Amino acid sequence: MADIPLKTAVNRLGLTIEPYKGLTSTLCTGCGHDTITRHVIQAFYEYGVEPYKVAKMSGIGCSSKTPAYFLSRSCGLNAVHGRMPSISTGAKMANRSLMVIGVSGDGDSASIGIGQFCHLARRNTPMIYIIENNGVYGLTKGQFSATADPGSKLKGGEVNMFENIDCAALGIMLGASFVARSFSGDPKQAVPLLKAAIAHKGLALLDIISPCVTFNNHEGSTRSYPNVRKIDSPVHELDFVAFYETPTVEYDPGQTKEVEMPDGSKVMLKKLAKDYDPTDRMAALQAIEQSRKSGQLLTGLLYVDTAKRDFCEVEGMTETPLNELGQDKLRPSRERFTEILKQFA
Amino acid sequence: MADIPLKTAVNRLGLTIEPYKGLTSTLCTGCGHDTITRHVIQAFYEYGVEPYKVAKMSGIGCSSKTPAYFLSRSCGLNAVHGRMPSISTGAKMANRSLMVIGVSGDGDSASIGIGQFCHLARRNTPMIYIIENNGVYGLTKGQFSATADPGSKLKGGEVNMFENIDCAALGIMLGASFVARSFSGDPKQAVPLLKAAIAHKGLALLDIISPCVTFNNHEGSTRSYPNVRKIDSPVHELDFVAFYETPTVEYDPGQTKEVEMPDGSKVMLKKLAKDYDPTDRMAALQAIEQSRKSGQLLTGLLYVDTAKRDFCEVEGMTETPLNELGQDKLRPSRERFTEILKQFA
Amino acid sequence: MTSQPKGHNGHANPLKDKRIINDFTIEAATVNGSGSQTANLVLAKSIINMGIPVGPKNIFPSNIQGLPTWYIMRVNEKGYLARKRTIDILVAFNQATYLKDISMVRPGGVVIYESDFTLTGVAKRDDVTYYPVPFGSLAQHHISEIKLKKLLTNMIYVGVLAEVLGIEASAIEAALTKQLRGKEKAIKVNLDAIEVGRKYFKEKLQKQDPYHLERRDKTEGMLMMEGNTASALGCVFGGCTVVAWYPITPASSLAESLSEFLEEHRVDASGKKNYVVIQAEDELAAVGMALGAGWAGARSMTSTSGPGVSLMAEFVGFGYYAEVPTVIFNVQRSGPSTGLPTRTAQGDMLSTATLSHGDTKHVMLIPGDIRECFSMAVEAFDLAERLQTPVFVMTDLDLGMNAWLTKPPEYPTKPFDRGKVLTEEDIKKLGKFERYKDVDGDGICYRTYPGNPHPLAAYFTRGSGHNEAAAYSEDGHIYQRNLERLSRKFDTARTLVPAPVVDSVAGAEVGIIAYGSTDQAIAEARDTLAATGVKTSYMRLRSYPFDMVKIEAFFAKHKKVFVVEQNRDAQMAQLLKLELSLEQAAKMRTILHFSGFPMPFEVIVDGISHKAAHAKHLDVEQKMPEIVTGGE
Amino acid sequence: MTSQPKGHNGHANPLKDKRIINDFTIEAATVNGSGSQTANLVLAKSIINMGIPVGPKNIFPSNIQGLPTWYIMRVNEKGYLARKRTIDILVAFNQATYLKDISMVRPGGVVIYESDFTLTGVAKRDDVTYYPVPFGSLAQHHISEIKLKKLLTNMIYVGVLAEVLGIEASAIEAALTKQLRGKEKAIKVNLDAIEVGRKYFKEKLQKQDPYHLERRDKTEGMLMMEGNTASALGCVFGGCTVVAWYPITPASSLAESLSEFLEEHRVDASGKKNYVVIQAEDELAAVGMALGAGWAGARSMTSTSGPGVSLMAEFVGFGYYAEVPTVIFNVQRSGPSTGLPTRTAQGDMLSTATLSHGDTKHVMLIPGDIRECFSMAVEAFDLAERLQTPVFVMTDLDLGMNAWLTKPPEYPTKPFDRGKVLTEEDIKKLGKFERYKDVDGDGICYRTYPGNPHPLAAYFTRGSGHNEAAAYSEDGHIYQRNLERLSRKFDTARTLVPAPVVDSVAGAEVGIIAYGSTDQAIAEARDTLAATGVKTSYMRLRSYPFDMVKIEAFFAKHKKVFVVEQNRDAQMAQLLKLELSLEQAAKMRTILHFSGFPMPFEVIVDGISHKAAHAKHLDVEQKMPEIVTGGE
Ligand SMILES: Cc1ncc(C[n+]2csc(CCOP(=O)(O)OP(=O)(O)O)c2C)c(N)n1
Ligand SMILES: Cc1ncc(C[n+]2csc(CCOP(=O)(O)OP(=O)(O)O)c2C)c(N)n1
Ligand code: SF4
Ligand code: SF4
Ligand SMILES: [Mg+2]
Ligand SMILES: [Mg+2]
Repeated sequence: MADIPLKTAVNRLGLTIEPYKGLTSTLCTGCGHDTITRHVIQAFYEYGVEPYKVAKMSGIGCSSKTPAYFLSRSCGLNAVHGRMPSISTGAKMANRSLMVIGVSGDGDSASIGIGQFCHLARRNTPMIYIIENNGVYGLTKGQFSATADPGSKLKGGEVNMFENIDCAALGIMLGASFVARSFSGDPKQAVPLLKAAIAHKGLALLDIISPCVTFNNHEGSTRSYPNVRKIDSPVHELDFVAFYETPTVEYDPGQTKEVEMPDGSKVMLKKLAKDYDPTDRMAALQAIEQSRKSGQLLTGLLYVDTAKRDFCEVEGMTETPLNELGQDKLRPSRERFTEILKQFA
Repeated sequence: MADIPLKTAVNRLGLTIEPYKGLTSTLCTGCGHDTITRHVIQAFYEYGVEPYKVAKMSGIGCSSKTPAYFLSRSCGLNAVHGRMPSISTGAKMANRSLMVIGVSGDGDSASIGIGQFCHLARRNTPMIYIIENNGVYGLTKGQFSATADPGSKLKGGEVNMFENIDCAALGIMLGASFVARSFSGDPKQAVPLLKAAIAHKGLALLDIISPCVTFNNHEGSTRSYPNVRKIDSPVHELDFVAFYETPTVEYDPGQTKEVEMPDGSKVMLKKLAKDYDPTDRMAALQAIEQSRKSGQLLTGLLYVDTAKRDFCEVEGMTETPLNELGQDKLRPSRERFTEILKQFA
Repeated sequence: MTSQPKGHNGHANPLKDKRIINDFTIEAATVNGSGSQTANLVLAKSIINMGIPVGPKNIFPSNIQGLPTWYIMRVNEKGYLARKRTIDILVAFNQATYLKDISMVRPGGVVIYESDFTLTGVAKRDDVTYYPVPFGSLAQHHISEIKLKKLLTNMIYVGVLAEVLGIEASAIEAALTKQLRGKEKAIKVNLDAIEVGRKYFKEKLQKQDPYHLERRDKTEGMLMMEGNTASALGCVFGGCTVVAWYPITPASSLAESLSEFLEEHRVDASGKKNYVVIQAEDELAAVGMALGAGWAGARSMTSTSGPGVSLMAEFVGFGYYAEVPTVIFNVQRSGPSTGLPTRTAQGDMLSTATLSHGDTKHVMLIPGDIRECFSMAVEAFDLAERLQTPVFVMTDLDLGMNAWLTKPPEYPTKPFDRGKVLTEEDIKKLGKFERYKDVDGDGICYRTYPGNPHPLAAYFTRGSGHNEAAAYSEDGHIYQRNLERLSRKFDTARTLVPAPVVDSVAGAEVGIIAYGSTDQAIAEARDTLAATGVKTSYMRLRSYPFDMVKIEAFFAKHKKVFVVEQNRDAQMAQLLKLELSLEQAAKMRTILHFSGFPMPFEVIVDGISHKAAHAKHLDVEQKMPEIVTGGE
Repeated sequence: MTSQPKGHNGHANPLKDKRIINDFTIEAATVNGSGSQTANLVLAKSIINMGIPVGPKNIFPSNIQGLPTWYIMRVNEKGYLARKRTIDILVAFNQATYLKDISMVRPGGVVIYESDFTLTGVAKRDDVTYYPVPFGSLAQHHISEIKLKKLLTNMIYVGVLAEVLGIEASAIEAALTKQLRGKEKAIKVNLDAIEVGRKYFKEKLQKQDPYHLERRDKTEGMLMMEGNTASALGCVFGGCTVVAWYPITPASSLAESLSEFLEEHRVDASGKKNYVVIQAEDELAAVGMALGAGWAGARSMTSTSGPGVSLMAEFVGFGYYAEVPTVIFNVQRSGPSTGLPTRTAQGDMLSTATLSHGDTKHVMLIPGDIRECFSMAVEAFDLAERLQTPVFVMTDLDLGMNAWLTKPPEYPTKPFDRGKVLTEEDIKKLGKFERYKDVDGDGICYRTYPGNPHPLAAYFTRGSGHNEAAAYSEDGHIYQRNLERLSRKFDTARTLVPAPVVDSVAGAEVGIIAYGSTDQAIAEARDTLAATGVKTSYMRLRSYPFDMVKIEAFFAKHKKVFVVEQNRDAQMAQLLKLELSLEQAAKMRTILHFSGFPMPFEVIVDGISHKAAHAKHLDVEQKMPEIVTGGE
């Protein structure tokens, strides 16, 4: 995995990293979200996604601001709180050739937005969905969100008494075909996961733990940098080999699971302590539940089904972006019109 | 289990069944919801719940009408679509001595109301929550709901392409402490489950399959009476022995699991084909997922945790109903007032 | 011959020996879910097939089966099809309501009823003609298929009515054949059932009432269509490609028929759909999807009713400020959410116009008939894209769900107006792109679609916190200027939306302003008033924002102007009052009707002729018996 | 001595050799998240400790750290504390904005700035006094704790200002001690930092400006309080027991401080809470919980801002029709949802008044100051229960989140009014109970709480489809009558809500109508106008529905009436116009200000003195430099 390359380096489209960047962030120094922004920039640059073909969507929150900080040549839409899924669905339906990337927060997705989240997962709507998960509402100054772990403490000492909603587990249960979890502080894992998400066909959901340095990075918080580092338990080591790349390292077949993505790219999963099969939905749920019980944070590509039909396919939509269809295709002829009216005579 | 008793019979409160009944139903003849209404009447009568201490809550749908058809001496509130959980929470908070029973539909709970449903489960709000699940929107004339099985057909031939949301599984995952599934056509199972729900302390969620005779009872529908009968797979046989009753039959300890409810009542679970442990959350989820895969419908007391603290306990609320607190308790003294203001001098 | 039952109210039949041709109202009082719908439709169509106009209104309950339903058919050769207060001919089929139903028939009218029912109390009248018919036993004996007995009982009353009124056999046959297209067997059994009714009347009863049908030629080329169907068709021909909706009465049939039309007319040769219809999880998601699609350059729509519009409030405000086109149909119904969801109203005019927090105002189109349900649906997509804003199409349950006799809508000849959209080429030529710069001075700026490859094409969309280049800004000056531009844009909208239709009558001192589904009631009220020497002019509003020049002029010409609407708070009158000059506002009176039933024309006649000053709460609907049932 | 930098605009300092005492505006231009908040508060409190009134306004961005923030302190011994357009003394601390900030200081004013900044362009002026201070290096050298260097830099400017203006050391110490209650060490290091600033000024700079502070006795017994805090206190003393809320700026601090007050003052001896606070999953759930609790007989509330109110629209309409009490605080902010969430507005008046589909109207209380934030919160619970309807308390960001100098609120002596509630005993006596019967003719019916043991006590609650006995009904007559009763109830509300406060001036031809947070601006504007010979009367609206008798009378007394508000569409003027007689409506003019910044009193003065006819869009806020950043 390369670091962010020199300004003169170019990717397979001949683009430097510049158009993959965005405005200067206005988030707090050290905010996990900014790191995720960098991972997104790197993944999109390295994979070689055409920036103008991307639509960046978000709800409201510190996390939801980040689309302004990457891919300056892509259109973006900062919608209302908790409704990124619906606005993204609409945009994708209007133009299925767009690559839609949605960024949301844990408040945005697991509280006010949980309904749209569930139904997006159920439809397996083709898009990349990143939850920048810090366990609090950053932008409104640090109240608990519904992903906060039970027992986690706020700065003022308040303790969370409720079970956390695990968006990854929920996504798997409800039908998302690609579900990963990562940590903003782990580019080695997050960047290949993002590339795999780009290569995926249905909904690619990434729950990325992203500490809030201002409101949730203290002793007693389970979402602080030190604690997340401590409990982070990757299920495998990850490499992404794009369809146009040849692997630069040898993979030991006995130790490596290969997931072939629909575009021909490959995700190489190197075994760690235990065997982990990301294609087994029930096993994935079980592993998450176990890690939850033991206070660990399971990360990696938790579940993937590369064959599952996405929403556009299920709906039998034409390949042509709907927004490109002209009046000739959209307005039936006068004869048809007369024909239709006859039914009502 | 007794049939609906004679008009002159009385329960432990000395009440006949009359006050447990409601207005005449205006639902379609044969609607599963009406059967559930009967089960509710029977369970509340037999257990001996004071009708006036009950609050009946609902959203909108054919199912949400049913509170008018039982417990005529209880107050009821027919709220807006999908929001029964919040209005119930409010009522319970105002008066925790009320027994709150909420009735909802699959559209009401799994579509527009899924957000409130998830968060109610997460809080383990103490109430009985019945989903009268027919896989369609009855009141708006038979569109698919989100609990419709993939592959199920509408009358007009339309096939559901999306995975169903399993509210029981979701409830277990999110923190409900009592989760059962039943079938309107199985009083032997539904009535004891309802009594157990009455005896439970936290959220008692019952997902009751309830065929819609008008829009979803045809060949090709997985929610038709014949098909539900076919796929119904109870995990155990159920009996409820109320705290004031002595069992009338002998239970073979080797074949029977006993769940003691907080009020001292007992739920007796007689083993069927396989062993089933309703206190193991992960196992419950797994069993549901497996039955889903095999096209079966797992019914019975799927999960129960009688010790889990409910929302009122977690919040440390006084036992006194808040609506009974007088001005003396609610308005601090003039001295306090002066004291408080000093902070702002 | 069966003898006529005797009444006991001692009123004489005022229509004895009169002959009334092609001018009466038939009411079939049945129970919903009992299959009377087909019978009623066949009846209506049969009369239409005789060249006589018919206007049916279906008054149905908020449940699926077993509650009272009234199907009220206005038959009128002059084409007055508004609701009329009086019922001339009743088919009393509902045991739960027949007493009250019979009591409401006009003196001189006709009661056809199940002879099993016992006439007592108010239902025992001397001033009506009774035709008792043993429908149940007729069905029992004459309909062989057990499963169909109940269903076909309804057809027996069609037969009785046919005989009573003189409906031609060929007219009925044509209606049935059309209705049951291709189902030969069904046509046969239905015709047989009708014949049972005819025969019974011929053999056992004798016509004693004044009502007769005679063939005319007033329905040539006319269609019977529901407003929702017409709106759906308009969406097809308006080029809508993304439909996101959530079921709700009375809007569901719009999206559902749209879905069917699209399936039939928008699938390409390879079987791929040139559209998508999404049944969303709720209205917030539905409008979110519609806005997302509009933002990305597709023509999108959603349809709902009041409760859904309320839920959309935040998102629609966002659409207004972020300037995203989409089309929202509000098929209005009564009440709050557990109000009377199957009753009609024009009760959302004010709240839709100002929907959402902050300073927001929305464009509304208001079809007054079936043709406009079609044409304004088409137009709405042009306007939404031209104005880059959510556009509402406001109809109601009456217009949307009842079948209306109508001239065919016209094929739209105006090409799509996709509004100010810059392509890659355009930006190349211009050398720049500023999303929120008012280049043309009309408040409407240029936009790009996402996916435009030009390096300057991309922009970031937010609510109001942006400068002309779409960069985030909290500058107060910029904020205020942006809001002022949006006001300017709204003034541009004023010039683009459908103008009011005015019928100015020389010498009229009274003006009437109305909108939407009351159009036919107004027409009849005006003719009725004219017959008594009261001349009236009529302005039908068709949109918001208003064309105040035209409206002021209309007021200026009249001494009094009555604003007629179906809500309690005189909502449109309020919107008018906000913009009218005070001189003209002084002339405004209101006529309000909000019982949930379609406006009867008599309310307007009474309002104008009898009430001088503020005519308010003129009419309290007293038709329907009280029904005690469950919720909705 | 450091020398004064020279300007290049050639303007002479107009205040040279003048002496201005206790009357100026200080602006601290900093960066948010940098800890300037404490410094600013201490500064304000120190001046107040000298007996001189101060009114601070915090202008902050929608982000957490690193963007420009302006803390503007009006210092005025006469007690004029409204925002004033001019800045007299600037502390330029923000590298990103100092040039523009400096350019906006009034001629003759003072600029205290980080001497590292280079003065160029518009910031190079001859008509201001510059005090360059090397804040960074002072902190570097004089503050030992590394972690506190940045934080305490802010205290250094307090020290400089103290020296420039003559703030007494004891006043500062008292302020600090109070602010950092008990934290002895912190007090010490802060005092040291202040001393660093004082010392630097004393040693290196020389006072050349006209501004001075002198002890007065105008703040004796006064408090500094935010409106949200006062409202929260009102909820405690109003007996609220169920709080359901969802975080949103600028309403969060209301629920948060309420939560703290309750924790301190409503826990019983055994440690059990006599209340519950629920952070709901969203606003729909929050208002649902509040309504559920109100229905079950608890005093409940929720607090939110515009976007939340929009989301509550459906539920609030239900509350209106089902007649369920609850209290909803709308702390208004600018815009749509991604608008300017940290700016102030009175932009939801119209949409809140008519919130929800169908015919709905809501009661709104409108506090005009901190004392009313308290008293109206108390009153809201009485009114909600008396009227059995959701009651809104409308404030805004300015009133809610800024600290205001105020006389203490008064301890409420009126006992709770729990409204018309029947106990078991009551029903026994009456022998019957009909939930929706208007027994008293005021439109308000009797209710029971669920849990009432009387066999007749239970009823079923729905929206509007019910008869007097609360049974479901689709009868049009009953429906219409019920709606009319609700109108009647609204008229009863009119007599119960707080009446407008009127200050009638003999001989005044001009009337001013305003409401909410602009009260102080109006006061100052009136005095200013009076000084130029223009007499004005003032009516402050405090609620909706309006007391039209009083309002008509006020109009009748004046030739012109200016309605002053902070929104684009003149929303309150619209509501007034709907009810005013035309004669009086003709006198109405509007003064609108909607930049997101609190109304400066000069806007009103200008509006009234210079503009004759419709004064619209008078003031475009030009203060803030454009900031290009992310979303919100
Ligand atoms: C309807 C609505 N309610 C509330 C808010 C206030 N609000 C803004 S962001 C936010 C929560 C953000 O939390 P999260 O999504 O976790 O993002 P983070 O800031 O933590 O990245 C809230 C409640 C809003 N903008 N809109
Ligand atoms: C906000 C809103 N949207 C839509 C509706 C229309 N509506 C009434 S009931 C219903 C669905 C009912 O389905 P379900 O909950 O499954 O109940 P069922 O009738 O099947 O028992 C819908 C969509 C409504 N009342 N309110
Ligand atoms: S408040 Fe937290 S989430 Fe928001 S920008 Fe700062 S660190 Fe990030
Ligand atoms: S439509 Fe279906 S759900 Fe509704 S009452 Fe009839 S059978 Fe029951
Ligand atoms: Mg967060
Ligand atoms: Mg259902």
